[in-house]
Amino acid sequence: MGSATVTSEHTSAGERLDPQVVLDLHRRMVRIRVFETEAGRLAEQAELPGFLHLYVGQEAVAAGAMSCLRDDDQITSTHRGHGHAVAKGAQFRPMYAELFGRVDGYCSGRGGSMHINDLSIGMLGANGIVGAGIPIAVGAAFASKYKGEDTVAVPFFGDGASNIGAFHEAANLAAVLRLPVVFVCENNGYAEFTPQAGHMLLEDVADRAAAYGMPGEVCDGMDALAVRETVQRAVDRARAGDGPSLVEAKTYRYYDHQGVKGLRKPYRTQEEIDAWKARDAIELIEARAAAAGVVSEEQFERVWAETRADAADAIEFARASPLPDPADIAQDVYTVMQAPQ
Amino acid sequence: MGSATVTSEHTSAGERLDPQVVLDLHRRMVRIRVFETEAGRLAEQAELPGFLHLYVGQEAVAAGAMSCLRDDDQITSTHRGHGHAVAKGAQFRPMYAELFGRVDGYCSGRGGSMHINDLSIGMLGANGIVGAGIPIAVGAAFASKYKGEDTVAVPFFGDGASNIGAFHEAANLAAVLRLPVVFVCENNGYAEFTPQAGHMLLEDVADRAAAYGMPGEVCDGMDALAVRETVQRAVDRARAGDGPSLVEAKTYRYYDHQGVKGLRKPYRTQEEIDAWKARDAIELIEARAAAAGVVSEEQFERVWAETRADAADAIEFARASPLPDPADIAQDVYTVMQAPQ
Amino acid sequence: MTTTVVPPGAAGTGVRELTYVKAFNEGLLQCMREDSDIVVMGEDVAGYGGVFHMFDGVLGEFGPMRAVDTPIAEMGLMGMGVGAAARGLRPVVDIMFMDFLAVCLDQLVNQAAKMKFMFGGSVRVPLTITTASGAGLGAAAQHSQSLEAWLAHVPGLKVAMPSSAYDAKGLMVSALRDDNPVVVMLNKLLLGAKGEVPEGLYDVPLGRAATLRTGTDATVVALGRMAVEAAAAAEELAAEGIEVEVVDPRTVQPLDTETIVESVSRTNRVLVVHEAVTFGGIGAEIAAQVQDLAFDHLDAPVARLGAPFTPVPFSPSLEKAYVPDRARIADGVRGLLARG
Amino acid sequence: MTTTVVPPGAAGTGVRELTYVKAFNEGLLQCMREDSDIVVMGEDVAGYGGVFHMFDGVLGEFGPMRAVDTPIAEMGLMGMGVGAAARGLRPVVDIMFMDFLAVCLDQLVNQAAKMKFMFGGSVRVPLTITTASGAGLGAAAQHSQSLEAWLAHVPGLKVAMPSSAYDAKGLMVSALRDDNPVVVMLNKLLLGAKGEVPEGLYDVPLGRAATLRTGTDATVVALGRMAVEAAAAAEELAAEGIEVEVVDPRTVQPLDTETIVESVSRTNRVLVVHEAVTFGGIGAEIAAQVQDLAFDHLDAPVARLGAPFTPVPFSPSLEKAYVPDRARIADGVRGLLARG
Ligand SMILES: Cc1ncc(C[n+]2csc(CCOP(=O)(O)OP(=O)(O)O)c2C)c(N)n1
Ligand SMILES: Cc1ncc(C[n+]2csc(CCOP(=O)(O)OP(=O)(O)O)c2C)c(N)n1
Ligand SMILES: [Mg+2]
Ligand SMILES: [Mg+2]
Repeated sequence: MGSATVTSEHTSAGERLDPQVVLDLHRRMVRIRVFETEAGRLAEQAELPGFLHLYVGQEAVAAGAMSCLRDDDQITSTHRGHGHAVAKGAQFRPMYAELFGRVDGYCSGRGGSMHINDLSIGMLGANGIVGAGIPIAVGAAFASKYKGEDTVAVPFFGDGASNIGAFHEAANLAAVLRLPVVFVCENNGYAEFTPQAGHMLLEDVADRAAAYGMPGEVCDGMDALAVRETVQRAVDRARAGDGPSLVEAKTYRYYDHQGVKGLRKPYRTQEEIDAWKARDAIELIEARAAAAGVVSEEQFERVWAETRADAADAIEFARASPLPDPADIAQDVYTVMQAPQ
Repeated sequence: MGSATVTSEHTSAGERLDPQVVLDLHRRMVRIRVFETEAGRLAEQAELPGFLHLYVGQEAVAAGAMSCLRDDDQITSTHRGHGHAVAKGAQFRPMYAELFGRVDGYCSGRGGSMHINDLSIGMLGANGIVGAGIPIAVGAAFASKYKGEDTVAVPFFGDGASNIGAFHEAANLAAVLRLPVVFVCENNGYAEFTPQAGHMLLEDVADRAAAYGMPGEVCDGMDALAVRETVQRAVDRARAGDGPSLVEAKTYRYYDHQGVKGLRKPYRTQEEIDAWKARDAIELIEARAAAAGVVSEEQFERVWAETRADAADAIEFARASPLPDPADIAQDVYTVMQAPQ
Repeated sequence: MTTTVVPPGAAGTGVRELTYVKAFNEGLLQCMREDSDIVVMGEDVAGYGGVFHMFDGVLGEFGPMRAVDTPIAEMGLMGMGVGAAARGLRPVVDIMFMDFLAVCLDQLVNQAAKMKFMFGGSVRVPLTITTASGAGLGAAAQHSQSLEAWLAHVPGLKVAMPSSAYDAKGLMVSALRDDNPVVVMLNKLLLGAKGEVPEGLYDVPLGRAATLRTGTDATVVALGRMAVEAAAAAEELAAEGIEVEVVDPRTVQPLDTETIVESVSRTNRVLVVHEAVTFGGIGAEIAAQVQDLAFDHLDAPVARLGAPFTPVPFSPSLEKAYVPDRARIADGVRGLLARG
Repeated sequence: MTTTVVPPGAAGTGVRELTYVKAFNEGLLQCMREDSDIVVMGEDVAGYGGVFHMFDGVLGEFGPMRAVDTPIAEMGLMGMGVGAAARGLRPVVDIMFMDFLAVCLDQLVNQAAKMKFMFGGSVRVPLTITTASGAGLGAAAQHSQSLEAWLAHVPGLKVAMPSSAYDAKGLMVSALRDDNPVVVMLNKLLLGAKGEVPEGLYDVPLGRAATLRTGTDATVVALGRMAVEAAAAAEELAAEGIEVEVVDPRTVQPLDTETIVESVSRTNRVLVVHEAVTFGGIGAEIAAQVQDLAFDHLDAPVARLGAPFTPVPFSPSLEKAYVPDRARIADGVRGLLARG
C-alpha cells in the first residue's frame, strides 16, 4: 500500500448521515486524538516511563468498529492499544494514571501502556506480543457461544501481525468452530519500519480470509462511517451465529512507530504522510456533517472542549496519584485460593 | 475430503507414457511400499521401539515429487517421513538400522523413525513437530538463493499441518523473499483421527496459496504421473527464480495414524478405505503401463523381487548392528570447536 | 517404616484400584459434573478421547460444546483457553506432548501467567493445561521431555507432577478448582500404573509434598515417576539397613520447601531426583534452597540425579542409560552416605 | 585490589572507548568481512539497522542478501535460520526482545539445539541468535525478561551474556565462529555503556568466566548487567574494608564452574546475582554446583539475589524494587558475612 488512494464507500453517502451516529463517531475519535496527543506531549516532556505507540491517524477504525459493539462485546488489542480502549469507553483518569505508572491506573501501575484493560467494558487488554490478542479474542468468542450469549469478540491487529502464526491459527479455529469473531486488521501500511510490500505480497490482507473459508472485506480506514458499516455487517453475521469475518481497514499512523520524536531514519516520504493527513478522519467527518448540515460546528467544538478538559483533569489526577508501594510488589501474581474446606 | 472422487489428469494420458519415467516412479513407490510393509511387520512383532507412522497409500506423492528433484535439492519431512526418505534415495540398511535403534542407523540410533535424515541426498530430516520442517526448508531455499545455486527446497506436510502457524509464517517468508520452495501438502484427509472437515473449512489446502500471493495447484495424489507433472511445473518455476508454489496432492493412508494395529475407535469407514485402495497408486501405474504396453509385467515383478531382497538384506543387517554404547551418550550434542588459536 | 498417606476428605467413599490415567479421567469427569464451566479443548480430545485415553467419556457425557476437537494449532488453542478463562470459563487445554509447549509458550507464559499481574489484578485465569511428559517410550528427543523447570521459573504458573493414581486424580481436581493457570504433567510411563483411589471427589492441595516413606539415614526428594523409582530404591536400601525418607513434592510451583527442609534437618543428607536434565533442572532450585535453609544440618552436599546433558535419545540402550532409575537412585544414596 | 582483564589476541591494534552496542556491531561487521557465509535476518535489521542499532551498517556494506528484513514471523524466521545453517550458512537471527522467544522456541530448542544429536551427528547448526534482554526501561512484563535459565537447560545450546563492551564484541565473535547454536543476550540498559575495546578482531571464548575484581572476603558471581552492579558494590564495600571478588561467568552454557569454585574455595562465601527471578534461575544451578564442589570451603550457605517471584512490573517504583542493584548486592554481601 503506502498511498492514500483507497476508495471510500461513504464519501458520497452524505445524504444518509444520522446526526446521532456522526456525533458518536466524532466523540470517540476526538477522545482518541486528544488522549494521544496529550500522551505524546507528556512523553516528550519525559513524564512517562516506557514505550508509547500512538494511535493518532487511525481513529476512524477504532471509532467505527466500536460503535457497532456493546459493553458486553469483547475486544483484544495490540501494543497500539489506547485508541481501542478509549473508543470502547475507557476512562481518561485510569488510562493516564496507568501511563504514569500510578496506583489508580487501569493496571494499578503494573502493566503500563501495553496492558491497559477494562473487563467491565469488554476490553480484554492491549498486548505487547504481536498477534497474541487474536487467539485470546477467539477464546472470548468461545465463551460467548458456550454461554449462549449473542456477544461477539473483536481482535484488532495490524498488517504486520497478519503474518504471524497466531493470526493464522486463531482465524482457522474461529472458522472451524463457527465462533462470533470479527477480525479487524488495521492496515497502516507498515510493520514498524517495514512497508507492507516488504512483509507480504498481497495488496489486501482481507484476501487472507479465503484461506479460512470466511468472508473478508476492505474498507476505508479514514472514514469512520465506512468502517462502521463494514464492521456492522460482520458483527450482525457473528451475532446471528453465522461465524467469523475479516475486515481490513486501510489507514495510517501520523506519528512514528513508537514515541513521538523524529525518526532516526526516514522510511516514509513527506508526500505520503501529507496525502494521508489530507484525508484526516476527524476533519473528514466534520466536513461531511457540515456539508450535510446535520451537526453544527458548535456541537463539534463542544466535544473538543469537553474532551480537552477531561484530559487536563485526568492528567492532573494521574500526576497526583501515588506510585505503587514496592512492598506490594508480589501482589496479584496469583489469585489467592481459599483454604480447602 | 474423505472420498476418492479426485479427478486425475493422467487417467487418460496413457499414450504419453515414457517407460523410463514409469519405471522410475514405480521403483520409488515399490521401495516405499515394501519398506513400510516390512517395518509394520517388525513393529507388530514388537521388534521396533518407539512410534511408527507408516506412509503406505501415499507413495505416489513422494515418488512423483522426488522424481522431479536432484540429489542437491533439499527436502524436509514429517513424522510420516520414511516414504520421503526412500523416494529421495535413502538406503534401506541405515533406515532399518535406525528403526531398530542401532549404531549403523541414519541417526546412529539417536533419532529413530521421526528423525531420519541424509544430508548427502538433500534429506534434511523427518520431524516430530508438526509443521516444523516447513520453515527449515525455507531456510534451505534461502541458502540455495544465497549461494546462487539453482537448487530448490521441498517441505512435505499434511493437511493437518497446514493449520499450524509455522506453515503460515514459512509460506509468507518464502513468498516475500521469492525463495525457490515447492510446498507439498499431502492431504490424506485426516489429522490423526480428525477428518479434514473438522480442522478446516476449505476443500482444497491449495487455496491457501493465494494468501501469500503464490500459485497453488491440486493434483491426484494416487497418480504418480500427475504428481510428477504438477510438481515439475512448480520446481521449474522455483529453479527459474520465480519463487515458491504450493502443490496439494489428494491421497490416503492405509494404516492407522500410528502403528499398524486396528484402531481403538473407528474414525473412517471401510467403504472409504476400500474406495481409496481401489485406486492404489502402484496398481494404477502397473495397470496403465500394461495397457499402454510400455513396461512388461516381468519388469515390474523384477522391481518387486529386487526390493524385497533388499529389504530382507537390510533387516538382517539392522538386526546384526550393535546397539549404541551408553558410554557414548553425550556424543554429538555439540559440534566440538577447535581450541582457539 | 513404610507409611501410607491417608487422604483427607473423600469420606465415606469406597476405594478401588485404578490406573493413573483412569484416576485422572475420573477426577476430570467428576469435576465436570459439578461445574459446568469446565470445558476440554485440544487435538483429538473429543471424538477420540485423547491419544492417551485421558479424555475418554467426556464427549459422550458432556457433548461437543464441552469436549472440543481443535485443528493442530497449539498457539491458537492455548490462546483460546486464555480468552475463555478470562471470561469465566474453566478450560482444560490439552497439549498432547509436553515438548509441544515450545510452539505455544507465549500464550502460556506471556499471556496466561502474566495477565493477572499485568492487568493490575482485574482478571482471573482459571486455566488447566494437561500434557504428557517423560521418556521411556522410545519416542525420542521431541516427544519425551520433562520441562517443568521452564514453567516453575514463570511467576503466575503452577505446575503439578502426579506420581500415583491417587495424586493424578487429586491434583487434577485441585488444578480444575484453582483460579490460576495450572499445568498438570502426566507421566507417560505411569499412565497404566495402578493405585488405590477413592471413589468420591477429593483434592490433593497444590504445594503440599507427600512423604511416601519415612526414614532416618537420608532423604530422597523425587519428582513425578522418579518418586516411584525412589520408593523402590528405598525398599532395596532398607534390605541393606539403610532407611531412606522419600519425599515427593507433587508440585514444583508452588514448591513445598518446608517439608523437604524438615526432612533433611532430620536425615542430614539428601538426594534430589528428576527425569529432566540435571543442569538447570528443578533439582538445582531444591538444592539451592536446602543448602541455604538446612545448612547446619547437612552432613554432605545436596546431591542431584537427573538426565545427562543430552537430548532424549531414541535407542533403547541409550534411553535406559538416560533416565534415572531405582538402581541409580540407590547408588546415589550409597554415594551420599559415603560422603561428608 | 582491582584487576583489569587483559585480553588475549587483538595484538598490535589500538584500543578505544566504544559503547556496548557499537562494540557488538563492530565484531559483527568484522566477522562478516572475513566470512561471507554470515547473513543477518530479522525484523527491521536491514533498512533500519535494528531497533537497537545492533545492525547499523550491515545493509550498506553487505547488501540485501546479507541483511534480510523479514515479516513478523519469529517461528518462520528462526526456522529459516536453522535450515540455512544446516546448509552451511552462518545465519544471525535477531529476535528483537528476548520475551519473543516464547513465540518461536520450538525452532530453537526442538530443532536447532537437538538437530545434531537427533541426526546422529551428521549436521552442524552454526546459528547465532541475538536478542535484547533485561528490565529497567519501563517496558513491562512482555519486553523485559531475562530467560537464560530456559536456554541453559537445553542441551545443544550455548548462551552468552556480555556485561561490557569488550565482551559484547568478543562473545559475539565467538558466537559467530561457533558451529553450534549460540544465543547472545544483549542487556538493554548496557547498550550505551562505554568501555575499552580493541580495534582488531578478538574473541572471548565461550565458557570462560572473567574475574572482574579479586578479593578475599567473599565472591560475588554476577551475570550480565549485574556484573557491572556487583563491581560497583565491591567498590562500595571496599570502602568498608570488605574485599569482594567479582566473577562474571559471561556464558551460562557452558558454565565455567571451575573459576567459580576456585574463587569460593578461597573466599569461603558466595553470593550469586542475576536479573531473572530467583526461583528456578541460573543462580540455582550455580548454587547447587558450588555447595557440592566447595562444600568443605563454605562458611555460609550460597546466597542468591534475583528478582522477586513476579512478572516484571511497569511502574518505575516497582521496577526499581524489582531488579537487583549495587545497594542490594552490597547488602547481600554484608548479610553473607554476618552468617555462618
Ligand atoms: C512477536 C513479536 N514480534 C515483534 C514485536 C516487535 N514489534 C512491536 S510492534 C511491531 C510492528 C507491528 O506491526 P503491525 O502489526 O502492522 O502494527 P502497527 O504497529 O502498524 O500498528 C513489531 C515488529 C513484538 N512486539 N512481538
Ligand atoms: C506441534 C505438534 N502438535 C501435535 C502433534 C501430534 N501429531 C503428530 S502427527 C499429527 C497429525 C498430523 O496430521 P497431518 O499434518 O495431516 O499429517 P498426517 O499424519 O495425516 O500425515 C499430530 C496432531 C505434533 N507432533 N506436533
Ligand atoms: Mg501496521
Ligand atoms: Mg493428514
